[in-house]
Amino acid sequence: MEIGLTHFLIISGILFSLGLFGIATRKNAIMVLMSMELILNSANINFIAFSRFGGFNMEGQIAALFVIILAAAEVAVALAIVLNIYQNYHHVNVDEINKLKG
Amino acid sequence: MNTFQIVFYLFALIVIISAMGVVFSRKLMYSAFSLLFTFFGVAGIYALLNADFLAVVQIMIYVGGILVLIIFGVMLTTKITDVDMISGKTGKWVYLGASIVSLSVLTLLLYMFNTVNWNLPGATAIYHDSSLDALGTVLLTKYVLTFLVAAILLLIAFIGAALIARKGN
Amino acid sequence: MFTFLGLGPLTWITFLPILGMIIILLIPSGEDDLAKAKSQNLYRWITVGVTFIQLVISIFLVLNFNLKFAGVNDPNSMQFVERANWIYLSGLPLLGNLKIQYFIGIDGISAPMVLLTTIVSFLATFASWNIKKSAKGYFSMYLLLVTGMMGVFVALDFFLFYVFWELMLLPMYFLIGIWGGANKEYAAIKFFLYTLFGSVFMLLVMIALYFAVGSFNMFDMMDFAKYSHSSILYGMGSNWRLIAFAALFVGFAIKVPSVPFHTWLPDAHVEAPTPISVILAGVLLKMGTYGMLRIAWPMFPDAVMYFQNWIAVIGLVSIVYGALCALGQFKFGKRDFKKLIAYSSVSHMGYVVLGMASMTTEGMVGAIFQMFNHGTITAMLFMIVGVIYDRAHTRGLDDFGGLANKMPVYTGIMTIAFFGAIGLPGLSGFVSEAMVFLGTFKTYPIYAMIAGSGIILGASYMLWALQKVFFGKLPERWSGPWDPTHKIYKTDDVNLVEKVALVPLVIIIIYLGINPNAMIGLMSNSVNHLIEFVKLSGQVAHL
Amino acid sequence: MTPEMLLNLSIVILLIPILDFAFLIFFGKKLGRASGFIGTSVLGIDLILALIVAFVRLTQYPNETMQQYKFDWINLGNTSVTLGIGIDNLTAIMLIVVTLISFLVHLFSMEYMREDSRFSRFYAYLGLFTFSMLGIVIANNFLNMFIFWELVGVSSYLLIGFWYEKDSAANAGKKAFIVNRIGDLGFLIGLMIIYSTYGTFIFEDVFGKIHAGILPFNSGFWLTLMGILVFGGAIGKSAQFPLHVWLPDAMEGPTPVSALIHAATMVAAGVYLTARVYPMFTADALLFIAYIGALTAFIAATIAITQVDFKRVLAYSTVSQLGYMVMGLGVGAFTSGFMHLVTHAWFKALLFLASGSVIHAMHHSMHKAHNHDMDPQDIRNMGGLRKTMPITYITFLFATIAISGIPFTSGFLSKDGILAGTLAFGELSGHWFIPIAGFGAAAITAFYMFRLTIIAFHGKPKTSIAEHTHENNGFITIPLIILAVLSLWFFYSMNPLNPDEGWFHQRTQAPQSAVPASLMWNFMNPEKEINANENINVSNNRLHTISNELNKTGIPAFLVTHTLVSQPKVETEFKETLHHAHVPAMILSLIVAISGIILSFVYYQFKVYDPDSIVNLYPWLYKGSFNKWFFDEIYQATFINGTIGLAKVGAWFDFNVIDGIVNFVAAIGRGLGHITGIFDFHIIDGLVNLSAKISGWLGTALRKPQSGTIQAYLVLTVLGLVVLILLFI
Repeated sequence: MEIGLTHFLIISGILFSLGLFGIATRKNAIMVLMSMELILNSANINFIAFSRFGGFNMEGQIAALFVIILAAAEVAVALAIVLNIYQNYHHVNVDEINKLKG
Repeated sequence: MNTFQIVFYLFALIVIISAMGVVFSRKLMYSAFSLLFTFFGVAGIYALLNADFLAVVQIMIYVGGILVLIIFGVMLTTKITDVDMISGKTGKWVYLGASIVSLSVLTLLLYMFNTVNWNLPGATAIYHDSSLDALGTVLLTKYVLTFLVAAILLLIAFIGAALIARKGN
Repeated sequence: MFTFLGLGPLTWITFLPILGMIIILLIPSGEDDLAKAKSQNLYRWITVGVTFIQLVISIFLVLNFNLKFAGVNDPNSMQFVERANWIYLSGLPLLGNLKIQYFIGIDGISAPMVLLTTIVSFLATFASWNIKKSAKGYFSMYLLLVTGMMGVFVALDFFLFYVFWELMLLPMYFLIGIWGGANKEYAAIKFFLYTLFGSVFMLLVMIALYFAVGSFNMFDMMDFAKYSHSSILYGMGSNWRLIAFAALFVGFAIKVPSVPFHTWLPDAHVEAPTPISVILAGVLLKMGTYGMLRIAWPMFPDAVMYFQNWIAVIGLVSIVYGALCALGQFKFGKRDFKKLIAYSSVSHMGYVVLGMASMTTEGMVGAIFQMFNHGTITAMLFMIVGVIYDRAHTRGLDDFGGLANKMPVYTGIMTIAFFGAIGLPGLSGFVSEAMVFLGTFKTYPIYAMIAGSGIILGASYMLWALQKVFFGKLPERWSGPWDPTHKIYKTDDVNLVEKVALVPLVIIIIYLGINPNAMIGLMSNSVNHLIEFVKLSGQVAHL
Repeated sequence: MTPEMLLNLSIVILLIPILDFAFLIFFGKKLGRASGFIGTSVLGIDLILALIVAFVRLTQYPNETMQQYKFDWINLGNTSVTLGIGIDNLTAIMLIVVTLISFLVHLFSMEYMREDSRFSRFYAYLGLFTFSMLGIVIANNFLNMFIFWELVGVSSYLLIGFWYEKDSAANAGKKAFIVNRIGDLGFLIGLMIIYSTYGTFIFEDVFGKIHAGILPFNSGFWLTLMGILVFGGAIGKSAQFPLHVWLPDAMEGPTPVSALIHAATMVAAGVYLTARVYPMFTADALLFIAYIGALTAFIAATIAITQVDFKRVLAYSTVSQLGYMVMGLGVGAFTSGFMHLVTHAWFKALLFLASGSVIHAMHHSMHKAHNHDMDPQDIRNMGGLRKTMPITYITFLFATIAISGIPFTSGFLSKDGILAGTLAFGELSGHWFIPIAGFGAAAITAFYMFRLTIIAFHGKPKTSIAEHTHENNGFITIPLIILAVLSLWFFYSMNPLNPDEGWFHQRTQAPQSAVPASLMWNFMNPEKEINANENINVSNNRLHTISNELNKTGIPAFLVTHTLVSQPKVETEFKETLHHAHVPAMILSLIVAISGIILSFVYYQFKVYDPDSIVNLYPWLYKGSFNKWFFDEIYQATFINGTIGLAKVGAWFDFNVIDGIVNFVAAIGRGLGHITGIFDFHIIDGLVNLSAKISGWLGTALRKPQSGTIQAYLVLTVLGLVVLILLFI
C-alpha cells in the first residue's frame, strides 16, 4: 500500500489521543506539559502532511514553523509558572491546585 | 514494500511507542527521555514529508531547547530526596474517564481521516533540493510581518518568563 | 495647504495635546520623592512644549489667514479645511443613513478663539507650576481638556462639535473635583450637572436638525433649501423652530453663563485650582457664545430675529445683575476674591450677549472682540489671585492690604488687569465694550444706556478690590518669613514663572488696546457676512 | 513751517511724555533722584516744542480752520472708526497751558517731593498725566477725546491716591474715579447717539451734518439731550454741580498734583470739551450749561468761606471758578469763558503751588520742632507768614488779586467778560438768576480769598511752628514767580480794561452754532436770519445748498472754526448787547469785588467785628457751609447706600433664590431618587432577589462537577466536543 496522507494523519491522531490522555491523567504539571508537546507535534504532522499532499506548498510548513516558535514560548512561560507554583505550594500537583473550585 | 514504506513504519513505530512511554511511565525522567525519542521520530516523519528544514528545526528546538528546559523543570520542581521522582497517581475514575474520552477521540479521528474526502488539489511536486530556499523566500516576503510579530512575541514571552520565575515577587 | 505627515495644521493643533497626554501617561511617576520631582518636572515641560507648539501653529494660522474669506455659512470660504468620512453607516433602523464627517476648518469667527485658546492654555501651564498632587493625572487631564476646547472651536460638523463639547466636560469635572478647594465635590457636580443639562438640549436640537437635513454638516443645517418637507423644523418661523432655538440658546447660555443660569460659575471658580479657573474663564465661557454665533444664529435666523429683544434683555440683565452681585460681595457673605471676579465674568459676558443681540457690525465685532479680551483679561485676573493665594493661602479680601509696597511689580500688573477689566481706553477691554455700546445703541438705545451703568458698577467693585488688596497699611502677619502656625506669610514679589505667565498677557492687552484692528481685521468680513445672512433669512421668514 | 510739520511736531509733543512715563516706570527705581531731572528736562523740551507749535499756528495760520490728520483706527469692512489729531488756535493755546504748568510742577516737585520714597514713580505718573491731557487737547474727534479723557481719569486716580498708605487718600482716588465715571457715562451715551446718527466721531463732520439738518431720531429734543450728555463728561471732570464732590477730597494728593491736575489742567478739560463741541449745543443745552455753571460757582463759593484747610479753600475756589467758565460758555461769552480757563490756570496753579510752599515750610518747621501731631494745612495754625516767606506771600497776593478780578490782572480781563456775558444773557433771555449768581459769587470770591490770605499770611504767628518757617529754595520759588508774572494783564491785551483788542480775543472767536436756527436762541442767530417770516425758508435754502455742496465735494462746505476772521463776522443781537453790557458789568464787578475785599479786611485784618458773631447769629448757615451743604452725606445716604443696598439684594437673591432654586431642584431630584430607591428596594429588588435565589439553587446543584481541577474540565470539554461532533456529523 502506497504511503499516503491518511497514514500520516493516523499517526498524528494516535499522538493526539495519547497527549490528551496524558494531560487528563498526570498529576505532575511537568508531565502535563510534556503531553501538551505531544499534541502540538501531532498538529504539526498534520500541517506538514497537508502541505505535502494537499498542494499547499510552503504554507503548511510555515504554519508548523510558527507552531514550533509558539511551543517554545509556551514552554518557557509555562515552566516559569510551574516554578512559581512550586515556590508557593512546594509541589506541582495540578489537581491539588484547585482554587477555581466552586 | 519499498524503502520509503519501511522507513515510514519504522518512524511511526518509534513515535507511537515512545509517546506511550511518555504518557504511561510513572517516572518523570523516563517520560522525559521517551519524549526525546518521540521528537526524533517526528523529525523523521517530517523528513519523509519533504520538510527537511523543519526536521532539523524540530531536533534543534525541541530536542535542544524545549526538552532541556523540561528536564530542568523536572529537576527544579522535584526534591532531590525524592529518589523516584514519581509522578503522583490520580484517581481511578479519572483514569477511566480519560481513557474513555481519549479512545473515543481516537476513534472519531480515525473514522474521520478514513471517511472524509479531502478534495485536495493534489500532491505537490517533490523537491529534490532542500526546501530551505523556498521556505526562506516565503517567510521573508509574504509572511514577513507574522515573522516579526512572532519574533517579538518570543522575546516578550522570554522576558515575561524570566520575570515570572524571578524569586520573590 | 500646509500639511505635516499628511495631516493639516488644524488636526495637529487639535490632537497634539492627546499625543502629549499619551506620552505623559507612559512616563512612570516614580516612587521616591526625588524621582517624583523629576517626573513632575518632565510632565510640566511636556505640557509646556505641547501647548507652545500649539501656540506656534495658531500664530501660523492667523498669519496665513486670508482676510477676504468670510466663511460662516459658506463651506468654500472656510480656511484650513480638513474633511474625511468618519462614521458612515447605512441602513440603520430609525436613523437611516448615518453620516458623520470629520470636518474641521476656521473662519473669522473661530480664528480669534483658536488663538485665544492656545494663548490661555499655554500660559495657564505656568500657573500650574505648583501642582504637586498627582501631577501625572493633572497634566494628562489638562491636555485632554485643551483638545476638547480646541475641537469645539474648529469643528464644522455638529456631531463632532458635540463630541468635543462633551469631551471637554469630563476632564473639567475631574480637574475641579480632585484638585479643587474645600467644597470641590459640590462645585464639580454642580458644574457637571448644569453643563450636562445644557448639552441635553443641544443634543435634542441636533438630532432634530439631523432628521431635517440628513447629515450633521453644519453648512447643510444652515441651508434652508436642504430641509426636508416632512421635518418639524421645516417652515421658517414655525413654532417648532422657535422652540428648538430657545432650547439651543439655553444650552449655550448655561455655558456663557447668562443670568439666570449662572450660579455654577461662582462656585466652580471659587473651588477650582488657579489654572483651571484661568481656563474656565478664559476659554470655556467663550464656548457658549461661540456656539451661539456658529450654530444658533445662522441655523435659526428666523428665531434670532424673533427673540432678538429677549436675548438683548438677557445680556442686559447679566451685565447689571452680575455687576451688582460683584459689588454685593463686599457687603454680603464671604468676601472671596475669586467670587468677585466670577461675578464680574457674568457681567462681562453679558456684553457679549448684548452685542450679539444687536445685530449690527459694531455690536457683533465688539462681542467677538470682547470674548477675546475677556479671555485674556480674566485669565490674568485669576492668575493674579493665584499668585496671592500661593503666598497667603487665602482669598479673603479682608485679609489683604498694603501690599503695594511689598510687591510693586505685582501691583503694577494687577492695576493693568483691573483697569483692563474696567474698560480703560488704551487697553483692549475698552475697545470691545465701546463697540458693543455703539452697536447696541443703534438697535436698542435704551438698553445701551442702562448697560452703561455697568461701567460705573464695574469701576466701583474693581477699585474697591484694588484698594483692599494693595492700599492702606500692611497687616502684621504679612511680614514673613512664612510661618503657617502663626499665620505669618511672606510677601515676595512675582517670581519668574509667574512673570512668564502674566507679562505676555499684559502685552496683548496693551497692544490690542492701541491697535485693535489687528484682531478686528480677522473677523470683520465674517461678521458682516453673518449679519447679512441672518438678517436676510430672518426677514424672509417674517414677511 | 507747513501744516504737516506742525501736526508731526504735535504728535512728538504728545509722545514725549508717554515715553518719559515708560522709561521712568521701568528704570526709575535705579535712577532714583535722577529721574526727577530727567522728567523735568524732558518736559522742558516738550514745552519748547509746544511753544514753537503754538507760535507758528498763532502767527502763521491764525485764520485757518483746524489743520488735521485722520486715520482709520478700526476697520469694520463696511464702516470704519476714524481717529485723528488736529491743531487750531484753541489747541495751540492749550498746548502751552498744559506743558508750561506741567513743566513748572515738575520743577516744583523736585524740592517738594524730595523725601518721598516713590520719587521716580511720582514723576512717571506726572508724565502719564501730561500725555493724557495733551491727548485731549489735540483730539479732533469725540472718541479720541473720550479715550484720553478716561486716561486722564486714571492718572488722576493714581496721583490722588499716591500716598495710598493713608486710607483717606486711597478713598479719595477711588471717589474721584467713580464720580468721574458717572459723568463719563453721560459722555459715552452722547457718543453712542453721535455715532449711531452720524456714523463718525470727527468734530467737523458731525457739526457739518448737524448743520445739514440731520438730527438724532429726527428730533430737536435728542439733539439737546446729546449736547447735555456730552456735557455730562464735563460735569464730572470739571467738578460741576452735582458731581463736584470729588474735587475737595482729591486734595489728599500731593500738592503739586493739586496744582497740576485739580487746578489748572484736568478740571479745565471739561471746559475745554465744552468749548470744543460748542457748535452742537442747542439753546436748551446752553441754558442747562449756564445754570449748572452758575449754581456751581455760587454753591462752591459759599462753602469756601468757612473752610479752614488751606487746600480745601483753594479747592472750592477752583470749583467755583470752573463754574464761572462753564457759565461763561453757557451764556455765549465763549471767548471770555475760554480765556478764563487760561488765566485761571496760571493763577490757580500759582495759588496751589504757593500753598504747597507754605505746607512744605510748615512741614519742615514741624520736623525741626519734632512735632508730628499738628495739621500743617490748617490755616488756624498759620499767620504771620508774610515775614518768614516773602516771595511766597507776594506771589500769592498777586494770584489773590487776580482771582478777585481787580484791574491790571489777567483775572479781571476774563472774569469781566464772563460777567458782561451773563448780564447780556439775562437781559435777552430773562434768566436773571445767572447774572445774580455770577456777581454774588464774585463778591464772595474776593471775600474768602482775602480771608485766606489775611489769616495765613498776616498778623502774628498763631503757633511757634509758623513762627519758625523759612522761605523755600529756588525749585519752589521760581515757578511761583513765573506764574505770578503770567497773571498780569499785558500778556493778553495791552489795554488793561478791554480784552477785545488783545491777540487772545482776536484768535479765539466764538464758533458759529451748527444747530438749526429754530433750536437756537433767536438772539444768537445771525442778524439777517432773525426775521421770523424768512426763518424757515432761509434755513431750508441753506440746507439745500449745503447738501448740494456735500454731494459735489464730499467735504462739508461749512467748516467748524474758531478763527473765521477772514470771513465776514457774523453779527448777532447777543454780541450787540454784550458790547453794551461791558461797561456796566465792569463797574458792578469792581464794586462787588472791592466790597468783598473790604469786608474781609474788616473782619479778619482789623477785626472790627468778630466773625464768630455772625456764626452765632445764623448757626445753621455756618454749619451748612462748613459741612459743604451735606452733599457727601446726602449722596452717601441716597445713591451710594441705594446702590449698595441693591447690590446686597442682588447678592442675597443670587445666593438664596437662584441658587436656592437650583439646590431645590437638586433636592427634588434627590427626593425622587429616594422614592424610586424604596420602590427599587422592595419590589424590583424583590423580583431580582427571587431570580437570584432560583439561580442560587441551580448553582448549588451544578456546583458539584466543579472540582477546580483543570484536567477534569479539560476532559469534560473534550467529551462535549466529541458529543457535538457526533451530533453534527
